[in-house]
Amino acid sequence: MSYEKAQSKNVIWDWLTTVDHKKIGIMYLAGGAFFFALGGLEAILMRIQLMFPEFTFVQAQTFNELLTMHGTTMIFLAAMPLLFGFMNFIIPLQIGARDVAFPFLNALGFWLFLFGGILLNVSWFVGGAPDAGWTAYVPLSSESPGHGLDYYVLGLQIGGAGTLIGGINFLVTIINMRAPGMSMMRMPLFTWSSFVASMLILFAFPALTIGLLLLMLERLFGATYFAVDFGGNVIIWQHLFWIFGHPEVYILILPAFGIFSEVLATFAKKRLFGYSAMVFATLIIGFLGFMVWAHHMFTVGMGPVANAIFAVATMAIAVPTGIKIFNWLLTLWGGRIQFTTANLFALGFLPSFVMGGVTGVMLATSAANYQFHDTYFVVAHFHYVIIGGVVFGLFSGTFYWWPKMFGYRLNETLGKWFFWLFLIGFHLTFFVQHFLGLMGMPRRVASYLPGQGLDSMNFISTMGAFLMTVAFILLLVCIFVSTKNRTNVADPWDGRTLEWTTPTPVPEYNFAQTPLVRELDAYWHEKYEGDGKMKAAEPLEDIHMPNGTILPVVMSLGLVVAAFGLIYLVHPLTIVGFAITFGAMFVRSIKEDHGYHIPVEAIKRDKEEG
Amino acid sequence: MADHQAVEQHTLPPNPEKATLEGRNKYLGFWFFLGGETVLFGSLFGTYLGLRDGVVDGPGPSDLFHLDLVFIMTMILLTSSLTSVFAVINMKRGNYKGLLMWMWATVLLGVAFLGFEIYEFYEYYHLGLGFTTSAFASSFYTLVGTHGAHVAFGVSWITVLLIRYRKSGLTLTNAPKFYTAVLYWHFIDVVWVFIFTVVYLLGIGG
Amino acid sequence: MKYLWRLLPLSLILLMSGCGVQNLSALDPQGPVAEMQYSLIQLSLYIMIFVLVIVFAIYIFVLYRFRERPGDTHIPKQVHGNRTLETIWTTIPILLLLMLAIPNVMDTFTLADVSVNEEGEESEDGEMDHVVVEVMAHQFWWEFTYPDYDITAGQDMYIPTDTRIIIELQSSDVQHSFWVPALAGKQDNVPGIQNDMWFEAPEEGVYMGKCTELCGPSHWLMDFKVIAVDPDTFETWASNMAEPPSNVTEPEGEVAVDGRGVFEQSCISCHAVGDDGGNIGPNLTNYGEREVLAGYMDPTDENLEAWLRDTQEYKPGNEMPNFDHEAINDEEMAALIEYLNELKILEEE
Amino acid sequence: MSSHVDPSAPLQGKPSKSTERKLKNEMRTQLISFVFMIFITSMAFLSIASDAVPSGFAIPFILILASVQVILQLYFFMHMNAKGTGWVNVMIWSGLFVAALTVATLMLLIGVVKY
Ligand code: HEA
Ligand code: HEA
Ligand SMILES: [Cu+2]
Repeated sequence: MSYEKAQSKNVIWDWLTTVDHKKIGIMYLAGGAFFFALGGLEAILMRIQLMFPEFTFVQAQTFNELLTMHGTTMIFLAAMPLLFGFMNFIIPLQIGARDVAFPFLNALGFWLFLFGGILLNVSWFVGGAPDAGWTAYVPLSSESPGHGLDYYVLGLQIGGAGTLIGGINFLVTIINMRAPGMSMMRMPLFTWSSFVASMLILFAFPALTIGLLLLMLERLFGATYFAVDFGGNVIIWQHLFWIFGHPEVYILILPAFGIFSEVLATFAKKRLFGYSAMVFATLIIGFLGFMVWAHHMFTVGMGPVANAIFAVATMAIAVPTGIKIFNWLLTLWGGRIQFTTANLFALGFLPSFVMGGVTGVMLATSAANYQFHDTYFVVAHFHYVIIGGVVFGLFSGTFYWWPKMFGYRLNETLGKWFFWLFLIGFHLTFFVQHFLGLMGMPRRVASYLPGQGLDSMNFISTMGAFLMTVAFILLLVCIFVSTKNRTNVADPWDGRTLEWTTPTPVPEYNFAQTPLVRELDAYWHEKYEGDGKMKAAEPLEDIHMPNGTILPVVMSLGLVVAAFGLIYLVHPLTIVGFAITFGAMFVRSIKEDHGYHIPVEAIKRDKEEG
Repeated sequence: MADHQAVEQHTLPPNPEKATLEGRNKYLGFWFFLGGETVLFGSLFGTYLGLRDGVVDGPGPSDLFHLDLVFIMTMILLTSSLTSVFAVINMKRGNYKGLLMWMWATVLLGVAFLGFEIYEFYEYYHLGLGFTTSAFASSFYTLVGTHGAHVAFGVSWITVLLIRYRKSGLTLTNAPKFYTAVLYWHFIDVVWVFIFTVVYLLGIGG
Repeated sequence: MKYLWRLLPLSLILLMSGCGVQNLSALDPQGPVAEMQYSLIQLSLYIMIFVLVIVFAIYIFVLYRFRERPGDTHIPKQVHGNRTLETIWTTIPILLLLMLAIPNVMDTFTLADVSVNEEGEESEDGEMDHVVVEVMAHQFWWEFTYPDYDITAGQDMYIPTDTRIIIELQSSDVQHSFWVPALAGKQDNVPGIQNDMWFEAPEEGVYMGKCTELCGPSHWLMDFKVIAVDPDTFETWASNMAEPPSNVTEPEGEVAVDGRGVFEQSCISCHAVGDDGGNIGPNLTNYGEREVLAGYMDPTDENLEAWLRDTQEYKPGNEMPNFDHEAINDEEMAALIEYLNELKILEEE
Repeated sequence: MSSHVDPSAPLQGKPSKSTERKLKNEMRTQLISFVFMIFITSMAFLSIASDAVPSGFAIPFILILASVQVILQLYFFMHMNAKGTGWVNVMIWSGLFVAALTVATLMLLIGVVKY
């Protein structure tokens, strides 16, 4: 394809075939936001059901489906894709690269996620969603009637493949594509933490892949790994799930930590305190993340030695996390703190997350965990870390990077309303849940009986959830009313890192000339110690770009077709589906595609216009 | 395809698979993928080891496994690893014919291995070990079958490469492709080392 | 953030005053195991509040002191880090965690120790000093077997006070979890695997228990009761369960006799009274003394009839069929209910 | 218009003398390691097949042989000892570490025996 042809494409076709990391990033954000609203809706429905004792807003079975889909959607289809959105858009810009290492695979990863998510949600319309919790413990899941869990298994398998591809892509991008001078220890912390999160993806997701494969073979083809009568063992699933599942929660939180590191440093106008300690702590968290999964299984009967070891290992994570918390506080110390909405979310994160973190350490106390486990205390813990950590990080990143991504700034007044309502709603919803748990309310209950002292707190909790909904709608309003806010969008916050050196909208090649990095916080360094412009590391030349392609969509679609074939055991359909996927793979591998070049003249033209 | 003239003619670099950025990306990315595959197979091995006593009324390892068959299969796969090493050495020499020839040898050995494996499964099935017979059966077929699927995929992948590039000569594009395919092939052999040790040898001897 | 500050001391008061319904709350422990766990909870809570206070203090100070003031445009000093500080905030958390980890490890081993003294099962005063109960969880009810007494009870678990109760947990279908918050934390009932735990109840009383592992649509209704009675009563209960008094085996009232007939026709294949009957559903030998019906309802006649007519409405997914008017007509139903209500083994002595 | 690399042009020329020499050497090393692998594989099979070796010895023995062979494959056949393979080593060893944890767990901690 030539440069001219690449310029003149139909918009929809362009987005379907794009391999541009920025467009893919935006698509991840859009997809993730959609599923976040969906998962939020499911949460609200659950909260309404729990508003009064013995309420019959939804049936017990529906409730189980709601809670399963809420957890699954939020973790796999909302939080991760939203983070992937930022990682996709921002990492190449932060390291001074023109694209990711594997643009094709990047697109494939996105479409796998999207189709996997859609497949999972199709289950609502064809006889019932999965109903065994997001953890899908066997044998409840392996024997669950209907097709709900088949959708769970295959939807997650497809989406999970996309995530794994994405993880590898980020790893190689960060290792191989950094601009000259950008050593590992000059990388912005968002890139660093995304790097570690990608490592976790690489080693955690295969365990899930196998878990899902086994569950699929058990459900669809009568395998007997989990069937006790055939010599099977049900604990194996739990281990496989949590060997994935615990690292997964750090996959979520680490990139969010990265966002906070950028935002807090930017709005305190200070260099991140203890940069190398931060990097080191991130690595330690990643490492320890693999040693603690069995803290979800204290009550399952592994024995006291195992429980004790996993309890102590889990507690150890508080140390590197604490290092990070105090480094952030010291970053603020002596700074000039600006209370923008992005920073409000980062500042709101600190106390909220610490509250969630310390209840995590309480949960890690194995002997006490026998009381906490599978109660609302756990629900409170993980919403504190996930919402107070991950979701706040996402909102912070949204307000921070929105100008760069979309060319306009979000309205600060509305943004602040949104923040306060969300913060209050969030604490209202989940703070009381600690007590609900300790007072005897198990989690995953479709309702509760009156007269057990659980009524008023459940009611309060639901009110909080309503408040969060109002806040969320305010965010949507904010996004739509802000579109005119187009002044100074290239570097609105006096940014420190390379993404702010690009013009907005960012040209498809990101950097006309690859920048030369001379310090941590490269842009800040040039602004306050140099002439305010990045030095170029190369002369102005033609820029090589990859071609767009529809194959990722085709490959993902093929897998969805195959999944339907598997779910309903229509073997010809399965074969057709795989044939489509492997056919597209075949085409991809025999048709060499060397991309095209953007001529220097066009780059110069862009420069003058921008 | 290319809307520009190729001006530079390329001379053979010492590591053609890593001479371009694309090549280096592919090389690294593929290795990382293998790192993930390690955990994938680790999970399968763990499942198998956890369930291997769950034979219920079906046949167990010592009723089924023959060392001679496994030994032959092992030798075949080991040799195919060597042929693919020779293929890479020839690639670095610029001897494209040699590369193709050794890769074909690898494919043939891979096919032979698969043949034995199919025969083996067929035999076990007739000895009463169905996929759903027992937890041992399910986990055994899943572990060894996943490895077999890798072999099958490797064979098809290399074959496609060999046919697609039968006449092109060594280029900066296909060198990394051959190289990663060879890495994949070695990895299959690495997994097999554990399979023959943990599944077959321990199944009979432990 | 002020909001949070106000909630903190408030919540502490709430916690320490032991809130929640008695006999359901982990914050109101009624036995040594729950007490041990409660003191660990308290210890960890104090440590966490210490951490929170420090973090919040620095946080509020920083926000106040270093906020941007109007017109301020200075560029702060770009500090790299500080070794000493970093050492401090690495060491102190480690020490705090050790304070929690050590008692926790000890308690974990204590709780896992289900051995009983080997000398002999009788202590000096001739009383049993431990009782073994096998707890089999079913979708969605509980079965309690006392191997030393050769008896099986459903839903209500009678235990003697001041006696170590050794619990052996199993499941007949999916995974469940056995939790009596006021007496002990939970352990799981895992199909194919046996888990052991122990607890003691010094005081007589009825303690609420719940299943805490999602086990299907009626998971939330899978409640049970632990009824602690003095050891003598327990012995009476146990021997009457083993050999039910005559009112149970041979009901006297005319209606109840008819009821027994209905029971033999419709129920006995799944439910046993005494030795007599199936074990697909709970044993009903002492139904008349049940605290609750179906694990959670008041055991009134109306509820019992409603339950029998439409069990699937009250516990969706459970194994018991509905009995409509064709299966059991109104008259028979009344008789059956009367019969069931008379199944009492303690009071009728 | 500046010149672009044509990635589909056949590579020309011969490798340098030093490369040739290196490749010659490598050929020999690889052959030797192959022979060694055949040898230890046969040892592993023999130790199980023959009744002379007690299984208390044979089991750790074959596990060690398997590890040795894997190291050989990784470092010789797959060149994980070459320059610039730092990250490769990190990822493969991390993968092996997680895999080992997984295997150990699924062997020990599945509730059958309590530890
Ligand atoms: C983003 C997600 C996230 C994060 C970051 C965490 C972080 C932690 N989690 Fe959490 N967790 C979940 C998500 C997360 N968790 C989810 C989703 C579940 C439930 C899954 C399910 O069952 O559905 C769960 C469940 C869960 C359990 C199992 C509960 C049960 O089911 O019984 C446990 C038990 O140990 C636990 C512990 C911890 C610990 C110790 C941390 C630590 O990393 C926290 C460390 C942070 C701090 C401690 C605060 C800052 C530190 C300092 C200020 C230093 C000083 C502190 C001390 C000395 C204490 N978590
Ligand atoms: C990223 C993870 C994430 C996030 C963000 C959330 C967000 C929320 N969660 Fe949940 N949650 C989980 C992950 C998450 N959760 C997991 C893993 C479980 C365990 C599941 C299991 O047990 O298997 C769980 C379980 C769980 C439970 C326990 C269910 C049970 O055990 O029975 C509850 C109950 O209160 C709950 C509530 C909420 C609420 C009120 C929110 C709120 O914060 C939601 C906020 C979102 C909104 C407010 C958006 C609202 C939008 C609309 C209403 C639509 C409007 C749309 C348009 C205008 C387009 N969640
Ligand atoms: Cu965890």
